[in-house]
Amino acid sequence: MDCQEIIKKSIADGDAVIPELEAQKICRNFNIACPPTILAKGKEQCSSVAQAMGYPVVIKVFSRHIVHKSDVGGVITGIQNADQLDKAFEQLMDNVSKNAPGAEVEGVIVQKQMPKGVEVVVGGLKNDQFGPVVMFGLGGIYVEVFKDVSFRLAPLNKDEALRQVKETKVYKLLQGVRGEKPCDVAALCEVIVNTGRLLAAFPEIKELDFNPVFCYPDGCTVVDARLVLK
Amino acid sequence: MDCQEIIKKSIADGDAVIPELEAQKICRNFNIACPPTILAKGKEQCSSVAQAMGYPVVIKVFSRHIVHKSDVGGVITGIQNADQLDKAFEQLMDNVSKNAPGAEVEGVIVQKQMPKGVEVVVGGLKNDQFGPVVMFGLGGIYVEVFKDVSFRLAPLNKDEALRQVKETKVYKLLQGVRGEKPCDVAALCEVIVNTGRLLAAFPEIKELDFNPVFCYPDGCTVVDARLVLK
Amino acid sequence: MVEPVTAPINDFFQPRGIAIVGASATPGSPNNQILQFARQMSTTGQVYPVNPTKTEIAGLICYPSLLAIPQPVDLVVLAVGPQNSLSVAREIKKRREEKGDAGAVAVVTAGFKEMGTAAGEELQNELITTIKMSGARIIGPNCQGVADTVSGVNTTFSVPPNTPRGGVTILSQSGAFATSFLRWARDQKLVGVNKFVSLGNMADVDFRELLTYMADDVNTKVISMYLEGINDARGMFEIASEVTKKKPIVAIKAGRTSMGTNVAQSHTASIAGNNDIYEGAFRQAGIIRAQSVAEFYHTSRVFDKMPLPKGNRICILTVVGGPSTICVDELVATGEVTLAHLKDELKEEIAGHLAASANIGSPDGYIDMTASVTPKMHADVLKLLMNEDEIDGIIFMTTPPGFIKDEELAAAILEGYHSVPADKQKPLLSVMLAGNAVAQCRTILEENGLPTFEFPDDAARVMVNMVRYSAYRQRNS
Amino acid sequence: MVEPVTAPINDFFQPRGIAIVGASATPGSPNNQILQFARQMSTTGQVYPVNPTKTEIAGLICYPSLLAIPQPVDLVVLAVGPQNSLSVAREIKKRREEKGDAGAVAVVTAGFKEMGTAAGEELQNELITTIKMSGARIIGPNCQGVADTVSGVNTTFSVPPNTPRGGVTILSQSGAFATSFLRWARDQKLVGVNKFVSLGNMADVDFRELLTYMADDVNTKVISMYLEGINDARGMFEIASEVTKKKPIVAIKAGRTSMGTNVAQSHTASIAGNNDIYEGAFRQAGIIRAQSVAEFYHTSRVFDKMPLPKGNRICILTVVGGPSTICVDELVATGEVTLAHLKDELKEEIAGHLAASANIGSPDGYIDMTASVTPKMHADVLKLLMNEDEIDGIIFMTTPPGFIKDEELAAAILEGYHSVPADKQKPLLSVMLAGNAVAQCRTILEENGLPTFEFPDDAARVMVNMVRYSAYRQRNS
Ligand SMILES: CC(C)(COP(=O)(O)OP(=O)(O)OC[C@H]1O[C@@H](n2cnc3c(N)ncnc32)[C@H](O)[C@@H]1OP(=O)(O)O)[C@@H](O)C(=O)NCCC(=O)NCCS
Ligand SMILES: CC(C)(COP(=O)(O)OP(=O)(O)OC[C@H]1O[C@@H](n2cnc3c(N)ncnc32)[C@H](O)[C@@H]1OP(=O)(O)O)[C@@H](O)C(=O)NCCC(=O)NCCS
Ligand SMILES: [Ca+2]
Ligand SMILES: [Ca+2]
Repeated sequence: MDCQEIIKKSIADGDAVIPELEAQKICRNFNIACPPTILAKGKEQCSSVAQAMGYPVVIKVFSRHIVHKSDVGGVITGIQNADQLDKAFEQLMDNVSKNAPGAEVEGVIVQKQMPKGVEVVVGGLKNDQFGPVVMFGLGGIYVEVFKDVSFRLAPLNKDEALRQVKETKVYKLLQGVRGEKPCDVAALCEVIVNTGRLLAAFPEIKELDFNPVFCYPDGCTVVDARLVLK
Repeated sequence: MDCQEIIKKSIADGDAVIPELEAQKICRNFNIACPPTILAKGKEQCSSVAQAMGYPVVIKVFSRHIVHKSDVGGVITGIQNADQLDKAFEQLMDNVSKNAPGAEVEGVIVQKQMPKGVEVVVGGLKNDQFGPVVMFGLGGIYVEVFKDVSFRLAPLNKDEALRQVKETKVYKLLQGVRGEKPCDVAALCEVIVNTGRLLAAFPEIKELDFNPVFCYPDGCTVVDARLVLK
Repeated sequence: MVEPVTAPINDFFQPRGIAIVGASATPGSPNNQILQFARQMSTTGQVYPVNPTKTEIAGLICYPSLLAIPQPVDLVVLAVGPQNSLSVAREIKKRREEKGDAGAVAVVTAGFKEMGTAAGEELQNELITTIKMSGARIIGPNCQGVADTVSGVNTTFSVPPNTPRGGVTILSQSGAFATSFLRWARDQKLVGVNKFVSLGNMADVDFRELLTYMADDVNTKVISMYLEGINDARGMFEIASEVTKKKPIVAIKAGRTSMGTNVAQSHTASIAGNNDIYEGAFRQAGIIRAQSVAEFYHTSRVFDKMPLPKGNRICILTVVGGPSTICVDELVATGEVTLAHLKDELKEEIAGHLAASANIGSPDGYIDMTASVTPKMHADVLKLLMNEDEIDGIIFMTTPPGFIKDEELAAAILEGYHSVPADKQKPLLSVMLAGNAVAQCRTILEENGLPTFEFPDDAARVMVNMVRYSAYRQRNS
Repeated sequence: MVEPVTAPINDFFQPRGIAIVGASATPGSPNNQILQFARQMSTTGQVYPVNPTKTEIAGLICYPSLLAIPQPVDLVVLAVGPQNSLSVAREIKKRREEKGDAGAVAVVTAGFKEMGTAAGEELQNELITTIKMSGARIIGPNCQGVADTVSGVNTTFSVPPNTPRGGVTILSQSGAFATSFLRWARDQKLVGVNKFVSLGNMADVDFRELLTYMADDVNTKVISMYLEGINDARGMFEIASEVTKKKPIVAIKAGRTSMGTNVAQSHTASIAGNNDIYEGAFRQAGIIRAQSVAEFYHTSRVFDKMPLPKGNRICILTVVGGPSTICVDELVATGEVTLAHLKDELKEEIAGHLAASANIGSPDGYIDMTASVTPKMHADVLKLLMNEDEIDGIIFMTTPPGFIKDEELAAAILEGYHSVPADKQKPLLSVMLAGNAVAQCRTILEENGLPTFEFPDDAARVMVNMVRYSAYRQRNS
């Protein structure tokens, strides 16, 4: 499926938010890096997929009946080896059958657990007066409290994205504090530019949150991609 | 030893910073809560101490020859049970003998691992023109970048401490975001008031950092207490 | 019948003739004021009152109808009550069909969409549709229309015909705000105006077209915008980002506070206030956004009077030690500006002109001449600073000592400033910490093109704005 | 010989006689100016020039030495060059020993510690030690000394004797900054002064003692401080926190930027700039800190002219829609102020006085009378707002229409304001968006105690400051 088809399907399915796997596909199409993520059908496939991907991994229940996975115990992180994976798989199924008894489980998402980086947010929205707009700033739970964010009309180029990043305080964190290595700001700017392109490309996408985006000295990864439809 | 004696001893020992265990004693004397912390001499004592304290625990090497414990692998966190503690103990000794071969190890500090709370900083300093001054703000690695802090001359009362807290943005976080329970701001204000008393009581203390202080819905704990001498 | 041709915006600013429909004979009434101002401002005398109840107003032939004016009329001021406005609209349409002129209409009348009533909105729609059908363009309704100090146009009742000329073109969604700017500036001749547009309800011509027009207008050196809210913000900012490659735009936006909250499914949408998006858009488009009214006024007028700084190295020259640090604080607050480095040779030369107690270069870039100054010292030191290529701009600060005459001080500053050739020019902002008490000195400087300030922090913010815009221009050329 | 007794600070402000040592006969010189101002300001005529080279200056007997003055002299202005200052110091000591007066000394002379030289510091120490040995107190050196508009004292060469009287007492580390405030305020009579103290090098008397004195001074209604840097900041703030329980202190602090970096072993010390500590200390002590010069001037003078608001519910009354939102933005920015709720009955009453197009209460607390206003409407609506106990303060905003005379508008505002008894008084700030163009209206209002502004954001910041101080007072009484 190409991006347009994914969006069409989501709309046809009545989704307000594009499911994670599909959202990642769209991101990758726009050169926005996401953690390796594969849908597995059962315990065995889970294991082989994790083996191929390399530990540590995270597993998440995959069911269109479950919107807030964490709330039902449908997400388990920090799985270090095959042994732990086995246990975690059972735990996950157990949680789900207890907490969301009616839900039809279609599979389990196996995702590479990303090392912690500097947490930033890249967001986007369509504004009545401004059209597509991208946001950048301090990510995680601090977004709403500190509002350390800056905005640009999309599309925009890398130089403009860099100026946008420099308008925030989190930029100092990206430059490395307490002797830490500076993050790859160029890669981050590319994410912002590509987010602008993505946003401008699809009238159907109303809002998007990449929160957190983990920034590393060599690149950055969108750990949670949320694409909201009109 | 009472506080004054601890300080005298530290000065006599030539310490620039009062050692953690002693710093905690001083804090407790001023009703500033710190995590349960006990010095154990060997592996066995470690286990029994941890058992009594309750898991999870953190262990830290105790040696006056090692200033930056983390740098030599001298801190291991997230120990969940006796089994893990045994392994961790050996790992710790191994790390230290490799990375700090000359250091005389006097024991191992066992500390209750505190659950994550809202991370704030409470600080203090003596200023030439202002005398004792207390600082409050967003803690962790964000302190220097966001400088979301406010100051007061010490000593001060609880009402004034509350106004100090309200001048920061982290106050919103303490009130609870995304449906989280609000933190115990009254307890936090008491920590600030008591920090002011502590600072004003001892001319020998030049600066202090309580960073992070974990704030919970019921109280707060100074996870890392650093008292700097003149 | 002539085919409806869309009239050019230029008809508002270079009309062959101006008809004032609803001109009044009652002295002091707005509709009489409009006529008086239009006539006094006009360089050609082609101003025609229209009013069926009169045959002459203020010595001019008064026409019974727009259609009765034999001369070409490019600009029509529609100033009859809302109930009579539609009949005037039909006359405009007719005239345009018959004579092909009447391409620009300034609708001064209020009582339309801004009333917030369905009737008001309907009336406005009918008025605009009728006029637009003929290809004519409308500014307003509920506006003061336009003024142009060079071509001699004035459709307003509050822009005085003797408004000083200059390069500032004001585009404002509030007529009252824009005329306040002029009234504020009047006594010390702080602002030189080229064009003035009060946009009112913006039922037709809006910021986009006006910006496009002003971009190529040789008499407009800086565009000064007062914004409340606009529909096609993206379109406006896209055009603005082209305009700012040629000349500065200074903006102030009313309504920073968003009283409402967004209902959104993402964090981004829930924390994105309109004001935050505006802030980003202003920066992206190279528009200098003022955060206060004073900053808006000063930044606008200084862009007109002063050249752009070539870089961000600013020198502070003062005779009042302490208060100057208020200026330094503000100057370096955003990190965009630094104090200029003063080379040793330069410091020695400066020292040769000043009292022994003068502080030269502590901190670097800072010169305190102390209160023991003469006019000559001002001129001598300014010459050296103007000539130094590693200084990009100067803020001069004084509370002029009683023993120096206003004229002498002003002459010394002007002598220092004008001592260098054109390619060495740089901004010089003079802070006169005594306000009206040195009105004469301020007025002389302002009349001779040097901007003055009452407050050190105001000057600092303007300098930061100039440096910011200069950086934008350097990366967009 | 009389035992050295420490003289009271009161000697500076209520001296029986004033000696000007170094008084000059040369018109226009600072030392002649000091004499002239001292004499013009004096209510008793007890002003004595001292100068060995003259026997008479400006019609006054000139004494050859301080010791030669037969009448009591409480205040000595030391205004000879630094090299001659020590001999005057010895005369002061001698006079004090012999006559017991000469308790207050204002050392105008510059050339001491502020030079940054060892010689300057030594000379200052010797001067101060000599004088203090006698129990006399010193303001300065390097200062303009004191002025008091009620007791008729003036040791300065730049506070004009006709400075309008009022309740503002200015304490300033910069004489130039303080006199700029007066010069800025002069034309529209914006500030009424009680006392003026230029502290100079603060070698003896400093902010602590002056604050203590002013706290109990019935003529001082508000204390206005310009600070550069002080040694015993804690002591000053401790005293200030007591003073603010009685009367407001407004402060501006120069030198916000810390150019240096702290070398520290803790995060706290490494990020604690002096400015941040000052910020906390100001708030803790209930001192209102101004962030700009304009805010400092306006806040100081408004605390004198207006009563404190009883709460934080503010009503905006305007005739200019859009620009008023600039005021609202600033007003609600810190969260300390809210727009007042207008009750339905009140809204109806207001509507009865205004044009149909008026906007009453959208948003709540906001009234746009529109441009169709009469003076009577101003008076009528203001009466209603003044009488409403659920409104704690009012900001009125206008760009006065040309058809309303300045006097009529001013009279209407005053009528509305004064319509309520003392216990219902509340602050009314009037923004005249047209600056000097309505100078007359502004001056009438100011002379009658109603503060006016040029900019809506300035008024908003002052209102926030008043609300903040009012909250401080409520929790400290
Ligand atoms: C424009 C305005 C001032 C006119 O008010 P008015 O005097 O009540 O309006 P009227 O329709 O009665 O007409 C005014 C004159 O035009 C004449 N007139 C009416 N219809 C006419 C027509 N078709 N052609 C020519 N003249 C006409 C009238 O005879 C009248 O003449 P008089 O003054 O000699 O009696 C008023 O409607 C208004 O809108 N005021 C607010 C303006 C404003 O603030 N704008 C925004 C500024 S930012
Ligand atoms: C105070 C000051 C103006 C005096 O300057 P000066 O005229 O060079 O000083 P002098 O010592 O020569 O004395 C002035 C007069 O006092 C007389 N005098 C000297 N010693 C005297 C004494 N012991 N008793 C009485 N008079 C004396 C001198 O004869 C002289 O008189 P003249 O003017 O008639 O000749 C100057 O030293 C100064 O400090 N200027 C800066 C002031 C300032 O800016 N202060 C800070 C303001 S914020
Ligand atoms: Ca208007
Ligand atoms: Ca001074």
